[in-house]
Amino acid sequence: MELLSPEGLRQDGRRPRELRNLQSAVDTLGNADGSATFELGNTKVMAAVFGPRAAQGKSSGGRRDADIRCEFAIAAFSQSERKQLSKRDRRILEVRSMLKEALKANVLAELMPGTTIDVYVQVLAADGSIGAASLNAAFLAVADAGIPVKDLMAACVVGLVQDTPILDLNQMEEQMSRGPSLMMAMHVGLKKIVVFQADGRMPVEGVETLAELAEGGCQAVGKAMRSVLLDNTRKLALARGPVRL
Amino acid sequence: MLPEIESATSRNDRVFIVKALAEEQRIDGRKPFDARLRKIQIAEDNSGVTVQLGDTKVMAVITADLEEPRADGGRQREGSIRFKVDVGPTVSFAADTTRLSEDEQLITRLLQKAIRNTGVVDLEALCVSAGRKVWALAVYVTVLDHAGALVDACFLATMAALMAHRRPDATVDASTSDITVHSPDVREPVPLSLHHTPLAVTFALFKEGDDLVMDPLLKEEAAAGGQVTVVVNTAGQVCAVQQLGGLGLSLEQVMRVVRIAAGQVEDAAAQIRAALDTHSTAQLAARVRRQQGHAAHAAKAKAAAFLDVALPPLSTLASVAFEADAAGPSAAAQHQEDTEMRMAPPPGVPAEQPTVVNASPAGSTQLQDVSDSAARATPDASFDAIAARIAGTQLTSAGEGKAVKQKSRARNRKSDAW
Amino acid sequence: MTSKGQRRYAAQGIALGCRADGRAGKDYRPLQLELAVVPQANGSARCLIGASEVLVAVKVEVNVPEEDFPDQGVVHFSVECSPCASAAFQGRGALDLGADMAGNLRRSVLGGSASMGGSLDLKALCIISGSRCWHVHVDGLVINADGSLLDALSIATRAALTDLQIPRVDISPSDDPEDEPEIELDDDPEHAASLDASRIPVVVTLAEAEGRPAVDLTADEEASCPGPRVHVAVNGRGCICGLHKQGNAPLQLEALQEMLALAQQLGPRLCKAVNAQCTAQLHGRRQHA
Amino acid sequence: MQSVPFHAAERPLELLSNGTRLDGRSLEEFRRGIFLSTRSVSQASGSSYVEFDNTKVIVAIYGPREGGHSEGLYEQGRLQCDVSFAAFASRQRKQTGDRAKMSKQNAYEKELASQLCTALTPAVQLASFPKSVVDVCCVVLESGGSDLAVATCAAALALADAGIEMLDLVAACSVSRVGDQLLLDPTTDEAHREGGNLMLAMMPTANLVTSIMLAGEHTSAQATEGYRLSSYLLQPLA
Repeated sequence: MELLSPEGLRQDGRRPRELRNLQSAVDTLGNADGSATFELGNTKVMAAVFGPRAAQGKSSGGRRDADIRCEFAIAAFSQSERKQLSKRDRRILEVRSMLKEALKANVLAELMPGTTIDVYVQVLAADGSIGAASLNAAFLAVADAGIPVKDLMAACVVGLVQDTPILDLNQMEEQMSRGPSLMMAMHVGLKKIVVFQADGRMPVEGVETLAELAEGGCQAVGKAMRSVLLDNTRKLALARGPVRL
Repeated sequence: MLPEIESATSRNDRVFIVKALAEEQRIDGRKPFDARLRKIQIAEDNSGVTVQLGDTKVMAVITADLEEPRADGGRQREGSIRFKVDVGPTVSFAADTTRLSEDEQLITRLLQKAIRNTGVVDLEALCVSAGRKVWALAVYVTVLDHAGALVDACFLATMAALMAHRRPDATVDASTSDITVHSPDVREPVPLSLHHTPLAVTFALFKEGDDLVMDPLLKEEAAAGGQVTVVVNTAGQVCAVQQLGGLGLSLEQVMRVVRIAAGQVEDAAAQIRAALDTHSTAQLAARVRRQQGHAAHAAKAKAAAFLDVALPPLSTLASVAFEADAAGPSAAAQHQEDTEMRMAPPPGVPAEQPTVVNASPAGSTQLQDVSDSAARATPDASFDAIAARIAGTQLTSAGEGKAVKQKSRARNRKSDAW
Repeated sequence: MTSKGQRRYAAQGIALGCRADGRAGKDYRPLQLELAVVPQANGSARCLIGASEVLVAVKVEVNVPEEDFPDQGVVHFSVECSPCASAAFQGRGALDLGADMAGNLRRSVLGGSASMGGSLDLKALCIISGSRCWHVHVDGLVINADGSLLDALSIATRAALTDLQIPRVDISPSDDPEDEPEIELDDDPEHAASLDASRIPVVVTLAEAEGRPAVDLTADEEASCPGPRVHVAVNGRGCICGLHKQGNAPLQLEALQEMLALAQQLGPRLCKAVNAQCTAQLHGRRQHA
Repeated sequence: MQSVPFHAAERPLELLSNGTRLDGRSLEEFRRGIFLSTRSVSQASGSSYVEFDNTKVIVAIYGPREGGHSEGLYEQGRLQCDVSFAAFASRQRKQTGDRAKMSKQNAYEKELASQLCTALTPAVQLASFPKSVVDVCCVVLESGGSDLAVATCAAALALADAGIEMLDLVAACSVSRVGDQLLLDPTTDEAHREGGNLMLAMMPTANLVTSIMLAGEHTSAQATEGYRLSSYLLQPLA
């Protein structure tokens, strides 16, 4: 099956450089200190942050910074075919360590010595770009928890299909295209790349094309996330009563 | 960056590394874009490869089994390849089991992405009988010593092992459709058909990502702000890029790293090829000799091979040979040794791994660390013994100019094995 | 909540019939139910009881029946407690809880060990006796934990099974009688069948403080009530379909009787409310279509 | 005593003839071959071996021992239960190759373990061994019906044998509903055809329920009758 029609449209009718419908919300769960959901088309991810709280576990005592721990799970019903993945599954572990690395790079952990921050991410519906969506949800939850971070971090996935770079791959495109893909997360204000995971065979220039598209994608996602966070802050400010300057 | 490694490296060490780098100096005397000495040893029966990258040592063994193909769509005519990376807890001083298992998983994933998913191995060529039997390759990568740039060494070992691998020939009888696997004695084993050669190049990044070093030592990894591993093939195509450690990089910085990496793999690939060439020549020579000699002669050679360990003259000669090689050390090499002595504390890691490695899962491979250059330099030694040794294993070492390190290693080895 | 005083306050509230959020002993928190929330499932529902939130998705697949029951379908239950739901669910902590709740759901829906006398007609899930039947996977996911999880899960399960649409299968016998007949799935939602879920019970969890039973405990109340908790599965007709005691304290037979009576009184009301919600939403969807 | 056949023998079609069960019991009668003994495992702090005809269970108690730090600190003591089936315990040998079946078996064993824990804990004076753990290891040698009930009785005996302070012994029994009739202490064949079941564990002296579990649709009269039956009949068992 052709992923791009002769008119240059994708299977779901998008143009190559078009994001899917993006929806996100913060403060969605009652128990967590920070929580968020992030939807990208049919992909839906929810994240919760507990902490910073007094160090948990043996190894984290006496640290000079906060210990960031991550857990990642995919609901059994989230894919079109029912599949229960164990916590030790390689795909789970891969995303988990990516989340952890990326958050470590973003959170100003040295400001919270001797604490633990738990970030839990749960995929509710999986339709491609799970890693990026998870990272976005996790970041929103971290921001919602009021944890100091370097900058707004946004992630997206891009790929190359029939020599055309496309933005925000869905499940079908991820599976069908054997072409290269790139998952990238960046600090949108500082323009610094935090996660760069490319795979597939491509010339060096291909990497550059993909990276440039991904940069644009991250900026767009970041913009949406910023507005959600700002809205939430406004709401909180209103709930507090009139602001006196 | 990683607390476990941090604790194994002092703060002073880290500061020093960063400062020295500002003057383009590294603690082992290399320039920022120099790779360490690579050594590639190929087992006699082609089943495995041991690779050394500086002190990082990795072994890769490939097994091939006939299996039924995967049932899901379109895979009926394809063999399979899977990877198992094993980073034992004994490997590094900073051993922390969770961290190591994360390493294992990261490397496995990268091997899958860059070797399996980019179609290095022609899987369709592994099909014996569509829908019934295909070859299933399993690549076992065992890390013997971790002294930095583990991913690079793993890729080097895996690719060398894939290139050296020979699987027994199998044919399907047209009338009965029985599958016959031919013994290597009857039919020449078949090499894998490989489409391209991806190799990994790891960089450690310092200072906002502007300073970088290739092929970092473990200490440099600990001192660095982040790492980028680029997997590139010899045609300059990027197969995977992985950023680690979370140092924020600009797009230009990432692209710079990728470009530098693309220029570096040819060298490593050439070394694999050289190793393979020497290996196959030696193998051929050994076979010719085996066929020329009578049965009695072969038995004698075999006996000599068994006595191998107890042959003092050769070991002395070997080290003499190394010293002869090192007789005219270049100024750079001299400098290298000086720096090493001044800056590097005595190695805290346990002495080198024993050189006779008997670790193939099949339990059959014996790798013996015998330099063929050493063998060449010993015209007086018993012909039989040398023949047996050449037949036994091969070692090629490229980059002869840097013989200083080799010399000291040879001395170590003398006490270990001979 | 950790302090002793707070715990005692909550326990006394239950004993006096006046709880921290103003409810009496046998009041439920507001219940919200939403059907067909997971597009990739054959049936799904989300249930909120107060702040507790669960999601149940049902998926069906064609598979072989169990050896002992060749002409029945198979229903599997699993419950995952997402660590997002509560800080206590971190790591492997929630695995046992999830398995416990899944077992409880299974017992209350399917009945005894032989899956007979349960509330589902498993024979309706048979496609070809002895070789093909539907396997129904009921997967629960706890999204936010604030007490009464099993209650919420059972309600969502009932709703999700009501929502369940099983595709029609066309069986075309192959030419060779030795071969398995071919089975084709009909994707058209018009032709899909639903399952009779009207007899599925809901679970009412009761606790007692000083002899007074109470339902729908919040997480704080659960932590404060030292007494035993009893999960009673009750169907629409008020019959008890399952019973399970939890907690380290023993239970008087009389107290149990009283709890059962309360459960039998509340259960049918709960079922009715669930039914009303389901019908309204299913109806709304049909009109929309 | 005849033993359960290991090949998949046909299940009997009729369970009752003239009001008597296949093994000659009346509806409300326990199995006759009841055998209880203690001190069956020499290394354990306490142990027991219990037979109810074909249901054979061995329980060993270890501890109290220091509670592991990994599980956090508890002021009171804890019981940790483990139930496992011997490979030859059931009609079908335990599957070792099939992963799906193994995980199913594991899940079942885990479930039984947690139920055993619920049934025993109320009777044990946890305060008498603070911050410590008592391990209850239960092996079902032969599964001949009412396994959990028999295991509970055996575990209570073993706890007493180990000298763990308890309020009372715990006795347990199962009742199966087959058709409209309630069968006490069902065998595997009877349980196979049940429409519902009830497992009740109590401390007989104090008449306190430690665990109750019911599955299948019951009218309240049936349920009441069920636990009246079981509670009444449990008295002599203890």
